[in-house]
Amino acid sequence: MGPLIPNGVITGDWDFVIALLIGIAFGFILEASGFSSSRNIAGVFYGYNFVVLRVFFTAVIVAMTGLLFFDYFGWIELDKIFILPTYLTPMIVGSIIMGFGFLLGGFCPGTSYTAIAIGKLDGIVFTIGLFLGIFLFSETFPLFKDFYYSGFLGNVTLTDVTGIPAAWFAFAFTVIALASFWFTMIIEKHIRKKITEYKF
Amino acid sequence: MHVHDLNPKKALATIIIFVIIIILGFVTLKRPKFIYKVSLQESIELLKDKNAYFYPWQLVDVINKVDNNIVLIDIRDIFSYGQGHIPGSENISAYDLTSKKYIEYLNRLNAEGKTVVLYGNDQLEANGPWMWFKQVGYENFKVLLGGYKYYLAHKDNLEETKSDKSYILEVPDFNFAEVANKGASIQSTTKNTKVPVIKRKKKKTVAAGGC
Amino acid sequence: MNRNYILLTILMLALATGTLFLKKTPNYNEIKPQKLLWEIIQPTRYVTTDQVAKMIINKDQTLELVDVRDTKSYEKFSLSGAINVPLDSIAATSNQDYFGLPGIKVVFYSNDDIAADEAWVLTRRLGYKDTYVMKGGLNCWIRTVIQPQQPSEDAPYTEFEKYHFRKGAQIYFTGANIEQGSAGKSKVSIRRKKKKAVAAGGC
Amino acid sequence: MKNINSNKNRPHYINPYFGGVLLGLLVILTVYITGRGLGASGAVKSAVVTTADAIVPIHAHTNPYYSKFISSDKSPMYNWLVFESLGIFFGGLLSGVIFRRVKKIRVERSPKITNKTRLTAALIGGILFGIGSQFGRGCSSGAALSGSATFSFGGVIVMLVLFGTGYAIAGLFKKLWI
Repeated sequence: MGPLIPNGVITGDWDFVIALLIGIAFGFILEASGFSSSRNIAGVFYGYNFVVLRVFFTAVIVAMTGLLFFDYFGWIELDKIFILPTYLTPMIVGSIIMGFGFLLGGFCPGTSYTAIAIGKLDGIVFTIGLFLGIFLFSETFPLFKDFYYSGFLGNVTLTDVTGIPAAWFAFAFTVIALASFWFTMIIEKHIRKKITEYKF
Repeated sequence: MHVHDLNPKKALATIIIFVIIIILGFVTLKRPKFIYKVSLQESIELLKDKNAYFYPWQLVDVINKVDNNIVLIDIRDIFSYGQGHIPGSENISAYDLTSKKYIEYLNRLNAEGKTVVLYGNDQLEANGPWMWFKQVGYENFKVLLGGYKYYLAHKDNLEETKSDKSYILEVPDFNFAEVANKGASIQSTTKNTKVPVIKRKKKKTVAAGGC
Repeated sequence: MNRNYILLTILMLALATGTLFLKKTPNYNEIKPQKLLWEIIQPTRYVTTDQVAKMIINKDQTLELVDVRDTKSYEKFSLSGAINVPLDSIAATSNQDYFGLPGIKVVFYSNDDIAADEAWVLTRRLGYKDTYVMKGGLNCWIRTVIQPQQPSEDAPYTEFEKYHFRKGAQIYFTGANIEQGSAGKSKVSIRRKKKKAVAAGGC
Repeated sequence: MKNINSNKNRPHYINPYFGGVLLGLLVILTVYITGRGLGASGAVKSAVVTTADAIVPIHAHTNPYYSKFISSDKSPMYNWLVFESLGIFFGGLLSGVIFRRVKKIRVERSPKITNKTRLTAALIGGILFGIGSQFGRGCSSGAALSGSATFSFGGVIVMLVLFGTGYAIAGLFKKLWI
């Protein structure tokens, strides 16, 4: 049955209404979980607030297992969904750059929009930075065009690369995530004793 | 100092709903009645297996009830069957092959290791269903070469058809390359006054080889 | 509260473990067996040699003839514009580009119609639509189009019509009827579709 | 607001696991409907391309990166991700209103740094994130979250490297946050 739009169940401009609704749900979840606060987000790297890790990993394991079940039921055809293409080297480099950006800015793009919504000036500045960053990238694009397209592996999944069925990855991720949840709970308790409270 | 709600009861509730959805998924999941047990490439190989076919002369044993291990199934409709059929054959119209009643019967035959021979008017009629049964894992199914028509023409001398190979299809009856070019000369005496509207300027020798 | 966390952990772990037991789902490209049998039973896939001849003569751009005989036979003789995909290699990925093109009718043919029909069943299982079988195959092609038999005097009018069409087609395909002379030396433009992959076999 | 230790005004966020489960279900729903996951940085990219196209169209059409996203019939803003990002903003606003977090413009920072430092860091962070997301083919929501959830190899790489880098360099920027 699904995915609905690629299978032609939903057509036309409903696309954008759906996009808006999904975005609203996304933004709501992000804000309600505390992602509109950069100090909440950055807490994951200093051990005083693991909300990012918890939300993120929970979402990934729920989505992974859910997709596998729904694929099995024939509700979502996993073969037909878009798989993010892999450009190995640019992706690694890009992620390192994003890592720096993450720690400096304390946001990622999605969370910065929600920060703007509740009136955070740093969120606005971060988004302006995003705009400038992409602008800078586009202007200098010819310089590293070759690098940008290097290391292309195609739209590969973990299974394509390793030959291990997707279910094992879902299982491994779940075990790692659950273990890290319990582990970080202890760390958080420990670190919070020493830290002064922060405002929102 | 906790800025987040500490009690995960809502998360638990949501996960439980999620689990219920998944359980519903399992409950409503329709197990397909048939699945392909033979891969595409394997089923191509199966087509080459001489033992997968049933030869007209082998019918003698069935008709004389010597071999009880073979079940003849006439897949034509009931009217054709009524007008004439191979003695000892049963009629399951192609449309009914997978109906509950008959598929249970066929499953039983297959489980008992009986050889099931499908036939239609000609080989072509039963060939598709036979291929299908092979692909969904009915190993003992065969198709009657020549079909009912061939049987009807040779029913009195089935034994002798061992030497006759006319029921083997896919043999070229002509030397195509030659005949296709000369086809017209054979018919040269007929009047060609009324030639249908065709764009004749395109004529050329047959494009042999395609490329 | 801690109990809730433990429950959550157990539930998630159980769900993830559950995924390990999901059997690999079948290839989605393949159509359901039940549907395949249903379509096998329908005779709608058969086209006559006359219809094929007409399409070739009209240079029907939507026609793609597929010769499923072996390469040797194909090289000796094939219908104009046909490509060669031997039955043995019909499942090969390199041959998949020929099928399932939107708006293109694939017509299989062989010496008779058994091999073509088998090719039809196999490609239909893979989910390709708009595939047909030339009933009677090349043997029938020769008998009807290349060497048409004049119907008896009392045959119905349609038989004569058919015969006249065949005579015309015969001329078209064999280059008989010298009176046309060399008026059109222009070749039968063999329609070749642009293929992603190099055509296997004869080309 | 000025009182750091005011417990009364403490914002109340939902349980992170609840948020996570909801987000996971949303990813499934998004994949179910659209066949791809969520995203956020794509909207800014569309905005950049639109701006470039509006100001210096010739340049935008000759630049090999812009021209990838410019089509003649539609504005690059007429894009799925743009609408989704608008939704993110309104969703955040909705949640902010419900949980009473929408207030006048303010800066959130560690007590150890000035507003100016925080804003400069945010700007640089944004620029870096913008550049990185183009190389990474998506940001943390597009590549890391949705990519990983759909078992994309690249998505998992982005997730691991992004967080790995974060932990590796966390010590350098400690002052910014605590």
